[in-house]
Amino acid sequence: MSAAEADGGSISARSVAVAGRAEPPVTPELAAAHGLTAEEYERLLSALGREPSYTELGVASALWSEHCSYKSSKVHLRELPTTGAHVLQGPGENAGIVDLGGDWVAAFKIESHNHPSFIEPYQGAATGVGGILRDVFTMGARPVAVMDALFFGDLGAPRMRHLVDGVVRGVGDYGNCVGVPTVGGQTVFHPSYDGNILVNAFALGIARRDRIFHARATGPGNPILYVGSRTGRDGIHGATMASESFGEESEAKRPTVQVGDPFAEKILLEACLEAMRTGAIVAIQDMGAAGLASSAFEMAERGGTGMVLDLDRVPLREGGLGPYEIMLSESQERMLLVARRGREESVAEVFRRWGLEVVSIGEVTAGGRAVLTFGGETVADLPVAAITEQAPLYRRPAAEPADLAERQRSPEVPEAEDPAAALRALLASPELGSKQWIWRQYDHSVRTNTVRGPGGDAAVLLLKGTNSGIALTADVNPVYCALDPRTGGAQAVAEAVRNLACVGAEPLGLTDCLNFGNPERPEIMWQFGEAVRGMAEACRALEVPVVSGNVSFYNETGDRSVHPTPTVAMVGLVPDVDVLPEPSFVAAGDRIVLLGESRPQGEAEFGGSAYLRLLHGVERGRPPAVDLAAEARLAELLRTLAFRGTARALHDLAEGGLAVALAEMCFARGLGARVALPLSPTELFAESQARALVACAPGDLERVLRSAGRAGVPAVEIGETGGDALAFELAGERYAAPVAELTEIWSTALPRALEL
Amino acid sequence: MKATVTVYPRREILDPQGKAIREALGRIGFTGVEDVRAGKSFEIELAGEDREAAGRVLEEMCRKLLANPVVEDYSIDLGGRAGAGGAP
Amino acid sequence: MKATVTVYPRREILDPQGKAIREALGRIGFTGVEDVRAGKSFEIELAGEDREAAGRVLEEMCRKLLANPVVEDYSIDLGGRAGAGGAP
Amino acid sequence: MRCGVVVFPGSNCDHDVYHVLKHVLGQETSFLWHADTSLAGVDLVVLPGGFSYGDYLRAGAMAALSPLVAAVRRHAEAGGLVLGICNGFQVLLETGLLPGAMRRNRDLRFLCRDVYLRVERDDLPFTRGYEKGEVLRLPIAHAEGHYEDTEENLDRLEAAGQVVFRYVSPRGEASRMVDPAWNPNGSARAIAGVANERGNVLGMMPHPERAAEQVMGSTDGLALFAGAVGLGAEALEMAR
Ligand SMILES: Nc1ncnc2c1ncn2[C@@H]1O[C@H](COP(=O)(O)OP(=O)(O)O)[C@@H](O)[C@H]1O
Ligand SMILES: [Mg+2]
Repeated sequence: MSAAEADGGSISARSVAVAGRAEPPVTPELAAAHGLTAEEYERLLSALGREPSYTELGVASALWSEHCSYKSSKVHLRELPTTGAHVLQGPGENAGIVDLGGDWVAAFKIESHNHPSFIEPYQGAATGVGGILRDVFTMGARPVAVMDALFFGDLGAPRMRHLVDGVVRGVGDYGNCVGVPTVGGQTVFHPSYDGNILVNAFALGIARRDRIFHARATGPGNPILYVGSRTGRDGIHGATMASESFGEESEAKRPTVQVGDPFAEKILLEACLEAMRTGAIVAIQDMGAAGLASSAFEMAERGGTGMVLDLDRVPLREGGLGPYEIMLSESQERMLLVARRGREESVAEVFRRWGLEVVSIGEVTAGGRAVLTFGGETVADLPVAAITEQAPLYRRPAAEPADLAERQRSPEVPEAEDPAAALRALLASPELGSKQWIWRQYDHSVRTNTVRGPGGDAAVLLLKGTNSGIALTADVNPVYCALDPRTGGAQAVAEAVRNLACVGAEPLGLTDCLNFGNPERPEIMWQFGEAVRGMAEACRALEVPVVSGNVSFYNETGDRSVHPTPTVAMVGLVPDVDVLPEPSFVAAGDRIVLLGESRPQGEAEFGGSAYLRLLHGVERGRPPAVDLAAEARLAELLRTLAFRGTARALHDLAEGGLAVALAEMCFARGLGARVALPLSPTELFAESQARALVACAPGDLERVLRSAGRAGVPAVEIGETGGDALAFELAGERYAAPVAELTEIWSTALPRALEL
Repeated sequence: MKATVTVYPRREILDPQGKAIREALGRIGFTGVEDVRAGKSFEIELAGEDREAAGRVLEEMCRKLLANPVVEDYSIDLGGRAGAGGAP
Repeated sequence: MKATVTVYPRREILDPQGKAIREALGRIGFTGVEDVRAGKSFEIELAGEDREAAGRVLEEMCRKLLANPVVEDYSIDLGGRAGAGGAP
Repeated sequence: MRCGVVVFPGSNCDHDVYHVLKHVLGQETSFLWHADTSLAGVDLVVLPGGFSYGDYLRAGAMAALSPLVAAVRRHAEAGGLVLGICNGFQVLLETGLLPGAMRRNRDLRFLCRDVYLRVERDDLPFTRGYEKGEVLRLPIAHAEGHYEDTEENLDRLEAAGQVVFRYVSPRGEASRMVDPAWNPNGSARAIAGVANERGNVLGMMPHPERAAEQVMGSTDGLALFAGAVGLGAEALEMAR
């Protein structure tokens, strides 16, 4: 059928040949195969007042997929506080923005790339980093930091070592090549990820306050430009795939793997930032999940406009792509932008100078319809709002898991005869061992802002031209979340605040990546709702707004779901990088003070602890209680100690409790410590929250204790630094382990477990 | 026995390396380069002389280690002289 | 016209990648692997049909870009089917 | 001194070097675009780190063919100062301005960490701020930093005094005698930096620009730039 024969450009629902291409007829079955339920298909029919074309079905089903529409999560996400004194842009744009003071703002976001990374770890992780970097520079911000939160299964599980190697190489190769330092992250190993690993990538960029860009297509008549790599068949249906569990079918439905091209990204980054300075760009957005479909529709939605796109003009990498594929391709390193009419040449000129292809593929229109043409025919004519903001929304049924009470039952806690032996065993595990093997494969010092790199509680980046620093951390304890998602959600926020406080940083905002199983299962929906509630409570109490985020459902294989994993990546501001405490002991003879309350005998908290799980194979009980008021007091105290320079070293207590935290403080300089405490050996490993360790010069001890008193934080001097062993005196009994030995065990744990 | 294994990115998959090389050749004046694909070549020396057995072993090596079937195709050449089969 | 260029580390130069692959093959149970060398393979599509001219052009490409003569050797195959000459 | 920092597509340490030259040392500094054919009259040319053209073939190979590199070559042949850091070093090797070649790191992985370097010569413009035998701590960040050449060429290089920096232990011991970990990428003879015969072209894998301000944790790299831009003895002392 030639263009002339097409019936006046209107959509023929029965068209099975578009511009000479055979297309499957649209039927309820085809809609179901696209993941639409019968009701959703009905909804589409009534929105259109007719049957959709094949391209329309593809676009609508992609935008209505869980991944793009947040249809199951939205009602819960509304509970999260999203405003605050420092927030300039909350959720809804490509990244959130907070105020750094002075001329500067920070744009940041975290995103999952779980499914693609499980299929092809190297490319999956690489393109995850690529996507999040684009989300940030799309806002006009130059990316200055990446973090990666990685959740792997048991290293003995099938393919797991291959997955770890591939993901780490993928994150590294991409970020290293683009020249953005990867300064932090988190790495978890737990069998719940055996069949579904999680790869969450975070990026942060900085911009001048008055140079922020948005993705709002405004100004009818303005041209729409396509920039960057050509379009291939990569990842068609990526968004729908991310909205399904793994099973036999997804194996067969495997789309062409998206391949990252970090060099193209670097060029695109430089060219976009330069083009933004021309003043001729109205709006810009990257093509991420669901490709051109989502970027075009989302830009039109935010702008309250429509658009016409001539898909024949989209640059293709290979022949034979039809409109359906062009709209849904997830080829990487592509941008869609709206230029000021008449000034498009000045934009195009910049891209050409960088050797990039730039093509005008359409224009913004009034009236809120998106009209797509191909081969001279109209292949789609959709009302933008009906497909975007009026997408389906669900309050899915939630139910507490049947085995919850059983799993929360108080565990028996076997005594640690020799705390030194238990400590060795914990430090030798990949879970608590050093992650240096990972972060040394990441360039963490490029751009020369990294004042504190990976390996501490929080990374710190200098904001050049000022004395302040941007602090970053990523945290979540999935075991706590599995045992009590509400407490776990709150704990993730509280731990992030604590980690920032250890470098003296005041939190400005957070971005979250909520990784869960199948939301159509009531237990999963319950976990989700509870975790979000816990996070929301902690965000309010600790005054940290949520400025961006991402939800990843369907992380399950068969009926086995991952542990609920609400990753929290938090950004803070360090007022003065010249008085930064270290995460480890600095000098011999310093006094060590334990801040926070260690529960008395009999009440020590071991639910979900590393001690029980890694040494005794027990994963049960209630996770340690989160006292948000105590966390707030502790964080305030830590910031004061850091800022006044009273603390030489600060480190919070997390997995493995006091024993592990003390050991970690010994490693960097091989400096030991002697501590005496009224605790049993076992209690050294309890994981009660809101605790931290301070090391200070002897002359500052009084000040530390006084500050703690004023802040209402319990504080006890427990010993001093020095010697080459970590020595405990517990109720008269003495135990010790040489620091050199502990260091060796800890630093080789991961490569040993990977069998390198 | 000497064998050559050649591994190339699958046809439909983006080959950033090949693309960059093609462009670089163009920049330094090589016109008429229509396409470049970048792959890997492994020369493998195996014990024994049984070609058929070797072929089976090499197949397995490719599937397990030398190639990543998700994104790559491979070919095996056991020919007299080590001539790889190029891209499949 | 399709040509294949194969580039290998020179014999006297250490080939850590080849060594790593040989060891990895050993670890996953492939015995009898005596040596592995890891190189690169480029499939180049050239305009025109003059084989001799193409050979000269490819030589020059190798010298100028595709191989580093300090550490690498190359070979060019213009054979009917794209069969690389493996290592020289 | 007038300094130029070359920008290849994919350079990513260009701003870092620019920052040190311009803001820390106060030199007149500009960026030089790879596609240009002239160095615009600069005295010192720095080829910075990064992944020029993605390093998709061999590190530095495609950048070595840029129009600007032809101008760099003329500058070097005329005795002008040229400094290549990391990817810039790889580019200089690919152009043949410096001898040898880079291969992938011994562990076949990208490696970002601090290393210790021994200064083998203090009579070059780049090293006059150091003392022979001095041990510096600088970061590396590369995947292809294993310096390689034939034994014969390496002997010649050593004899001509062209080895400028060597990976050593913190106490300055050459790595052949110590833990191989101190030679992080397995470079032949632990070579981390080499100069041409004339001494006006230096290439090195470690990043002096990442250790040029106290806030970065080390200032061991500053004297290299201070020396190269011709600062006087007093300023050099300050830079140390
Ligand atoms: N995947 C990773 N990428 C970068 N840095 C990491 C990664 N995993 C861990 N790290 C670094 O190591 C530190 C300690 O790791 P971990 O013990 O998992 O974190 P935490 O201190 O938050 O409990 C992190 O704070 C981070 O700086
Ligand atoms: Mg911590």
